[in-house]
Amino acid sequence: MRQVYMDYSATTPVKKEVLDAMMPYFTEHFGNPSSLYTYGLEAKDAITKARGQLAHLIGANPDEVYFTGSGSEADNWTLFGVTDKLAKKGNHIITTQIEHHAILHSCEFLQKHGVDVTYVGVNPDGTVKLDEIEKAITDKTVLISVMLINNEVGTIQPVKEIAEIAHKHGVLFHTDAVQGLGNTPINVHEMGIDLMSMSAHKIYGPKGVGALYMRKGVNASNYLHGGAQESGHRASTENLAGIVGFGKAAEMAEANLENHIKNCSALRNYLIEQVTKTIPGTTVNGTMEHRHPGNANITFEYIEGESILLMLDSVGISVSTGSACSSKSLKPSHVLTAMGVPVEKIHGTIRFTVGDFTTKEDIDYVVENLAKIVARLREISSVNEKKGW
Amino acid sequence: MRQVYMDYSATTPVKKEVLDAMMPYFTEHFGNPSSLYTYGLEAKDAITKARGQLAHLIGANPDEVYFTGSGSEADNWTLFGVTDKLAKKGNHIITTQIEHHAILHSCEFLQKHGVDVTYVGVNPDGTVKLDEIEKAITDKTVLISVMLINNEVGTIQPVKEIAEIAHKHGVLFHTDAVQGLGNTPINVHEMGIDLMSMSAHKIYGPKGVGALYMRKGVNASNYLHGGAQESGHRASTENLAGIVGFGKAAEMAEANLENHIKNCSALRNYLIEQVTKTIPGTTVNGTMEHRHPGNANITFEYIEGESILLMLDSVGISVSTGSACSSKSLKPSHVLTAMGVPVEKIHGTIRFTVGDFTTKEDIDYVVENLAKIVARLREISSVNEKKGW
Amino acid sequence: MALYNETVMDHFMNPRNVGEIENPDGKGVYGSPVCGDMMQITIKVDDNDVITDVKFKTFGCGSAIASSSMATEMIIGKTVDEALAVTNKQIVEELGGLPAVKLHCSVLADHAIKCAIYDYAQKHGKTYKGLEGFDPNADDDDENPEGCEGPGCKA
Amino acid sequence: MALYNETVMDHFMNPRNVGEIENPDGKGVYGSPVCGDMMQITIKVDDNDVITDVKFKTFGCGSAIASSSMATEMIIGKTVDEALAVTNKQIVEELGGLPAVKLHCSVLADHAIKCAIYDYAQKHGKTYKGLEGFDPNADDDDENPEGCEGPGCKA
Ligand SMILES: Cc1ncc(COP(=O)(O)O)c(C=O)c1O
Ligand SMILES: Cc1ncc(COP(=O)(O)O)c(C=O)c1O
Repeated sequence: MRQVYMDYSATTPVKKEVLDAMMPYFTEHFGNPSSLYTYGLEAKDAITKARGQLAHLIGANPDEVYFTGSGSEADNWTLFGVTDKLAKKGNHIITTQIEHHAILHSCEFLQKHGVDVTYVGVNPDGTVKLDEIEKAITDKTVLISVMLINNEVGTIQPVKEIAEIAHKHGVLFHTDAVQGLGNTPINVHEMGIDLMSMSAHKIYGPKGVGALYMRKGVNASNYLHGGAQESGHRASTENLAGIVGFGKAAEMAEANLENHIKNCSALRNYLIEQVTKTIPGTTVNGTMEHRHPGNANITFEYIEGESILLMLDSVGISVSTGSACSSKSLKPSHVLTAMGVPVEKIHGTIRFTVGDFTTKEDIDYVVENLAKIVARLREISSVNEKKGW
Repeated sequence: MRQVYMDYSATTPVKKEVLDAMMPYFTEHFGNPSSLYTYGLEAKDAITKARGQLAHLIGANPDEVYFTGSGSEADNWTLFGVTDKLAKKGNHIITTQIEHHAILHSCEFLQKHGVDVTYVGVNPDGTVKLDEIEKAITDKTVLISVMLINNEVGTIQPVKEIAEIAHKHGVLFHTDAVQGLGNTPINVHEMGIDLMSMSAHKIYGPKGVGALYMRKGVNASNYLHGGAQESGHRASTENLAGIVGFGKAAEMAEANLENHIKNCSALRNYLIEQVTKTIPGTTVNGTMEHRHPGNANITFEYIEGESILLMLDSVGISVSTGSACSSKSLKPSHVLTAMGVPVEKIHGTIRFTVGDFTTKEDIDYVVENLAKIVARLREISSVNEKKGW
Repeated sequence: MALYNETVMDHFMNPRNVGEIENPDGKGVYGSPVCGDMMQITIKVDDNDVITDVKFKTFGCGSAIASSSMATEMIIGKTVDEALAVTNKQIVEELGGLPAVKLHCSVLADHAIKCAIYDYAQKHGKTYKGLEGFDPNADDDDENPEGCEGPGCKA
Repeated sequence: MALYNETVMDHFMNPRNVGEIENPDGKGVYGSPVCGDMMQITIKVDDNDVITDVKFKTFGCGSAIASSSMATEMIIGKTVDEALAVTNKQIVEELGGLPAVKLHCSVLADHAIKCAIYDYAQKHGKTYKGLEGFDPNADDDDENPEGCEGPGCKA
């Protein structure tokens, strides 16, 4: 059976070149990068190289990049580290209602520990309400955190403008760029980003490696305490092979950026065009103007998302319902909710993400099967166009 | 040049079988384990299998094992998670002066945030003072954390007895078993361990994967907030290949445990015997009775450790001075200090650790070179037996 | 491990008794799209109180569709009393089990059938032991997601 | 990147002027094993105030040994005044650089030499501009590890 993976926002396969770069660091050059003998120094050099590759992709200095165990860790580190460090200055954070759970659940935890959090809303097209951000700033505000690209609807947020607002008021600005990295140009210095979360497994690197960009001069408290790794900012024996893979993936993402954006957008647009033309009762969520090149978030009226997902899976197609992480919970997507999409329609929403291995034939295969599946499920459904909801 | 790696306590090479087990999970079975389609479910199954393998090695139920990004993260999670969860009960932790920095530096951070910490001392042989532990318990004590095997001197601590003391007073017991795993039999239920930290890269698995055993009923607050991975206890897209590798390494460690202990001890004892016989002015630190099978921690009087390390490295031999993590700092090892070893002798201390790939020829090569190097450095040294210190 | 077992997948991929009976003797609708599951059951009952035909239409996830399909199969050919004796546990058993988070789907199917029989009973002036204490407007026990108005029979 | 550059490694692996001059004209010992570094310098000075021979013995790390070796090379053949003019910065430069955490080793070497010359000056009733303000018992500026009693000349 044909296999069509259309969930690149959930995770990506490791590219062959990336795996090749990683391989020597498991069995051969396996030294502990903190060790002073040749084995260790070689390992250290490999990490230094990877740090440079990632820093280059985002326009940072290498010593502003700290490797972590995941994008989530970078998010947690930022929120806990900045609020701890600046506790004397204030106890207020501003973020949005459409952040990843790594931000939202950290904020909820912090709220139980005396931190005030403002969750700014979004417009129906999935872009954050800029004016609400500025209005929310108080003299207790220590951090504004707004994601670069939303993981569900793919909307690119105006982080440069938000950074300006933050800095005008002397507030630090963080962006969760886990979905943004490799999918839109990033220059942390030009964009005024103080801290930025990244993750390797979204850019054809391995799972279990992330990174935090922290501008020189910003000094969030450590989150993982212990050894002096990462210049004393993040303890744990380094994920050597994983970091090497992240570096290689970053290098490839940089070389490939324009092409990647062009090809994915074209395929994605073709998918959306075909789906909306062939299948009635479909809506695309989120603005098409500033958008993740691979993301197509589509509501199919009168049917439920998991059914669609399972039937697609039965013909070898992988997609996700709303956000991968919440796909096991019964709660409707918080992102679509914040955008004002009616709950019954949220239940019928599917996220497709194309990536570097997607072909036009894949899209045709998906559209053909999707049309059949949607028709079949609508036949079964107790609601329909005539009956209404 | 012959390469003789004698720093297995710093990190181990990934075994071929482990890497083979990991390989399919980078490019082929790369799905996000949270995804509901076949790719995701396959990934989830792989993690379930690994969880079972690791649980089996330590006599736990699989649902008591939570994967993390490192041993350090497991340590941090324990300390922050337990003190947060039990904040209403009390704010006192008991640990020892010879813990890994992942414990000690976490404790220091907690102390700045209202937690009281008692650091119990050790006997000259490197075993903790049991009576001091019991004496330190107050009605505010929420956790006792004592490592299973010390990473520098290899001493195995009487954790079963300590767990009993803790439980007699209704206090939770955690052990950092990063060095213990695969090097001494562990049965968490029999030993009364409530929480236990582990790390893959010390047992021939990959770097950047750890685990926390948390007994059913113990419910430390989460440390990484976000998605619902690890039954909602630890957010982050799982390090799929890394976890598979940890599982395989655990399975191999279990099958190999007796042999590993027998072979390593024999080689280690031969090393100690040869070194102390051939080279005057040497002392072995830490008890020989309950000891990590591969560990030989030896003081060479009148010379300094880094010089020895560098000269050994120049003939292809990798060892570490005291603890790998602190090898860049100028501070004398806190472990040897706690044991009462004079500072000038700490500076001349080398940790050798043999492992599964060490041969008798390796030991002979090390002893031969070591004898020459020590003699050479003593020739250069400004202190010696005659002059004294 | 697949999300659902083979029986569930079979009833999801090839659901039995899909549709809507014209001029049914009883009709029940339970749940709501807002909650993510809504089932409609139509039944035909003959003079001997035997359920001769059942059709369902379901908006919902895989296990909701499978539960509906299985439930209809279970009650066709049964008397109304026998049908009322079917529990959601039995539906789950016949399906060979459901994931814990999906158990509520079997409850919905059970309720939708009771709603249809309730409708039949109302319209035909009948009373059944199995309907004693049955409140067609009761919520099920699950915690509803925010914004969900709760189920309740909507015939 | 290696821990030390090639010059440092060469002076560490093949140190020049190792030893102790019998009946030296001056002898200085600086640092202490407790601090991890202790250097002993012995010098011969001829009638023209030229340092004709220098020998060192060092307890310490790679860069301590390399710094001692380089420092001895740098002052042999120099007059005492010239030798006193040698700074720790020059030692580092000659070595082609040291890691930041190891810079203090060059300071130690510099001090040990001054201690030896100080001893020579004391014993021979000489005064040198370069020794003005030199306090043989002063600590160096580095933060000392706990338990370290601090350096200071111990002749
Ligand atoms: C006793 C002990 N605890 C914790 C750690 C930290 O483990 P990791 O390097 O996986 O963070 C180590 C090793 O570095 C260790 O030896
Ligand atoms: C926007 C966003 N932030 C954070 C994360 C978390 O990254 P990781 O899975 O590496 O923890 C993800 C992906 O899961 C994401 O899409």
